[in-house]
Amino acid sequence: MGWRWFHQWGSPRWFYERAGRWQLVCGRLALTLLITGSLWGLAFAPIDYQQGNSYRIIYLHVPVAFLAQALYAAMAVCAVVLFVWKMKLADVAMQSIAIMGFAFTALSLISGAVWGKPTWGTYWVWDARLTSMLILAFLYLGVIGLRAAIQDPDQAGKACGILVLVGVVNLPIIKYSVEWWNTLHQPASLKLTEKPAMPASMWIPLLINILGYYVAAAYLILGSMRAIVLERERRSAWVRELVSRA
Amino acid sequence: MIFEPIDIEISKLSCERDDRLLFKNLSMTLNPGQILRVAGPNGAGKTTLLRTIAGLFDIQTGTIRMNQLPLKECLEQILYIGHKPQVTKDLTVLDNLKFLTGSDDDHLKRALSDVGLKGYHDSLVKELSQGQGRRCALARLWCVKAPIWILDEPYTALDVEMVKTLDTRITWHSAAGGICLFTTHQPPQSLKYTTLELDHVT
Amino acid sequence: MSLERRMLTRELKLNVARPGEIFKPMWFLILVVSMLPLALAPDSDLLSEIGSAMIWVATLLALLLNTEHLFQSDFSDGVLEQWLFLNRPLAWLVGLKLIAHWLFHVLPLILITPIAGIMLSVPTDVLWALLVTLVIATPALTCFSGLGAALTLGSSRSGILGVLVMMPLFVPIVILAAGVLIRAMDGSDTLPLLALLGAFSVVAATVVPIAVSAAIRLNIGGSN
Amino acid sequence: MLEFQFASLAAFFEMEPHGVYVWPIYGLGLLVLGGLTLDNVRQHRRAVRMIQRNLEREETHEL
Repeated sequence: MGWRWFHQWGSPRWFYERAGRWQLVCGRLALTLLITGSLWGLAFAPIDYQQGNSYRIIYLHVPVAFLAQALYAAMAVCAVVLFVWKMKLADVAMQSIAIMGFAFTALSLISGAVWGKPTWGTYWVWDARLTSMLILAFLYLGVIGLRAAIQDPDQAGKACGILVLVGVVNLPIIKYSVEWWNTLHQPASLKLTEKPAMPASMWIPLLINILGYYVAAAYLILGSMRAIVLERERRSAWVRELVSRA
Repeated sequence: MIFEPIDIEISKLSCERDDRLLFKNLSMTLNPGQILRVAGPNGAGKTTLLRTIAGLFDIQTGTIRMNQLPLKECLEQILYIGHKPQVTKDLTVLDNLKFLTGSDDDHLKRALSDVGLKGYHDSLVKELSQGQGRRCALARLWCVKAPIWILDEPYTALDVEMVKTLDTRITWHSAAGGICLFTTHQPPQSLKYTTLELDHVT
Repeated sequence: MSLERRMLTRELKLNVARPGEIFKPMWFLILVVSMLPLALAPDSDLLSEIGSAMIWVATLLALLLNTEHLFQSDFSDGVLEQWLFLNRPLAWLVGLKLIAHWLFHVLPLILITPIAGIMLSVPTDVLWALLVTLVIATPALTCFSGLGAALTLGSSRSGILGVLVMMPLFVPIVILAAGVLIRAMDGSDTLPLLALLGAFSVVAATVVPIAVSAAIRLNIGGSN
Repeated sequence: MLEFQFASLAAFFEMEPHGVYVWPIYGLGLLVLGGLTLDNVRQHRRAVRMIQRNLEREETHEL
C-alpha cells in the first residue's frame, strides 16, 4: 500500500513540483521561528549571571551544532536509500546535505570559538566536543571533495555513499575516542531527556530557534535539491516543457 | 575440446550514458558456436554493450542470462579482452599470463609460440613492441577454457599474419561450441560471422 | 597453483621489479624525523619526550603517501577489471592485495622506525611500545587508506584527495596509539589499549575490503 | 517573562561587555543562511538558463 507513495519519491518531476510548495512553507515558518527565537534570546531572555551576555550566542550555536550532527545522519540515511532502492533523489539529497552540513558545522565551530573567548579566555581548546566537531567538518569536506573530483554524477554519488556509510559507522567510535582523550568540556547545557536547569524564559527561545534552524535547513536543502534535480534531468521531456513554458 | 552447450539470452537491454541513449530494447539470443560482430560508428555504444555483457557495467534495464542463470553467477565462463593492455609492464610475459590464467608453464609457452612470441616468455612486457604486447594479451585465448569470448577491438595493432592466426583461433573456438563477440573497424576476411549494427537497434 | 598463491607471487615479483616504491616511504620517514630537531632544538630531553609521537605521525604520513596509488597502475592497465572474472569474491582479492601491501610496504617501514627512534633519543622501552602499536594499528590504517585509494581511482585530478578523505577516520587509531605511548612512558599497563587497537584492526580488516571492492567495482563501471 | 533586558536600545546593541562577540556571530549566521539561499536561487536560475540555451540551440539546428 505504501509503494505508490514510495515510487513518487523516485520521480524527480513529482519531487520538483511538490518541493517548490514545501519550500515556500518551510521558508516562511523558518523566518518566523528564527526571528522570534533570536529576538527573544537576544533581547528578552534573562542574562546569565555567570557568563553575562556572551551566553546569548547559544541561541545560534546550540541549534547549529545539533543540525551539523543530525545532517550527517540524514546523509547516511540517504546513502542507504541510494544503495538499497537505487533512488536517484537520495543522491541529490546527499549532495545538498553535504554542503549544508559543512556550512552548519563551520558555523558551529566559529560560534563556539567566539563564545569561548569571553567564557574561557581562549578561542580554541582541544577539548572533546570542539575536536569531534572539527573532525565532523573534515568528514563533510571529504564528501564534498570526493564528489567534486568525480565527473559522472551517478558514479560520484555512489562513491560518496560508500564514504558516508563508512564515516557514519566510525562517527560514534571517533566521538568516544575523542571523549576518552579529553573530557574537559562543561556538560551539555540542554539534554533532551531531562528537564534543563535553565529557567523557561531562557530555554523556550532556544527551543524555538532549534526548531527554526531545522526548518531553515529543510528550506535550504529543498531549494538546493530542486536546482540539482533540474540540472541533472535537463534532457528529460518534463524539464524541457517546464523551461519552455517559463 | 568441446564446450558444454551455453547460450546467452539478452532481453530488452537499454543503456543510457552521459545523457545519450546508446541502445534501447535490445533483445537477442547467442547460441553455441555463434560469432557475432558488434558494429556501428564511434560512440554507438559498442564497448558499452560488450562491457555490459561481460558484467563490468551494471545493467540499467533489461536482463542478461546465461544458460538461464543471471550474469553475475557466470562471470568465470567469460574471457574479456578490452582496450586496455590487460598486462602489467613491470612483469615478464610468462608471469603476466600465469597470474591471469593459472595455467602451467609448458601450456603457456605453447600458447606463446602460437602467437609468435616464442622465446619471449622471460622478457618484461615493457621491453616488447606494442603489437607484441597485444599478442601477449591475446595469448590468453590459447590457454583459457572459458566458452564465452568478449573481445573489444582484438585486431588493433596486429599484423596480417597475426590477424589470420586470430581468425583461425576464433573459428576453432566456434567449432568447439564457444561463443565469440567482438568489435572491429577492419572486418576480418577469413572469418564467418553475423553482424549486429548498433545504429539500427533503436 | 591456487589463485591466492598466484596473487601473492605476482605482488612479490612486482615489488622486486619496483624497489623504489618500497624505499621512498622509508626515505620520507627518515627525512621528516631529521627535520624535527632542525626545526625545534637539538635538546635531547625535549626530543625524547615528543619523539615517539612524532615518529608515529611520520610513519602514518609515509604509509598514506605509499598507499594512495595502491590500485592505480592495475586499474589503468586494465588488470583490475580482470579480477572480476577470477572466480573469487572481489573483496577477498582486495584483502589479499592489502595483505601483500602491508607485508611488502608497511612492514619495512615499521622495521626502520627504531633508527628514527635512536635519532630522536626515544627510550628503549617506549620504542618497543611504539613498534608494537605500529604493528597492531597499521593493518587498520592500510585498509582505510586503501579505501581512499579505491574511491578516487576514477578521477584523474584527485591528487592526495584519497588521503584527505580518509584522514578523519584515523582519529581513533591515533588516539589509542598515543594512549599506549603515554602509558609506556610512565611505565603503566599498555595491554588493554593494545587489545582495543588490535580489535580495531581486526574489524577493519574484515569489513573495509567489502567497501573497497564496492568502490573498485564502481570505478570499473565508470571507465571506458 | 517577556521583559526587555536592556536599559536602552543603545545598551542592547552595546550588550556590555560582550557585544563584540555576540553581534558578529549573529551577523555571520545571517550571512550563511542568506548566502546559501541566494546560492540556491542562483544555481536554479543558472540551470534554467542552461536548459533554455540548449533548447534554442536545438531549434536553430533543426532549421
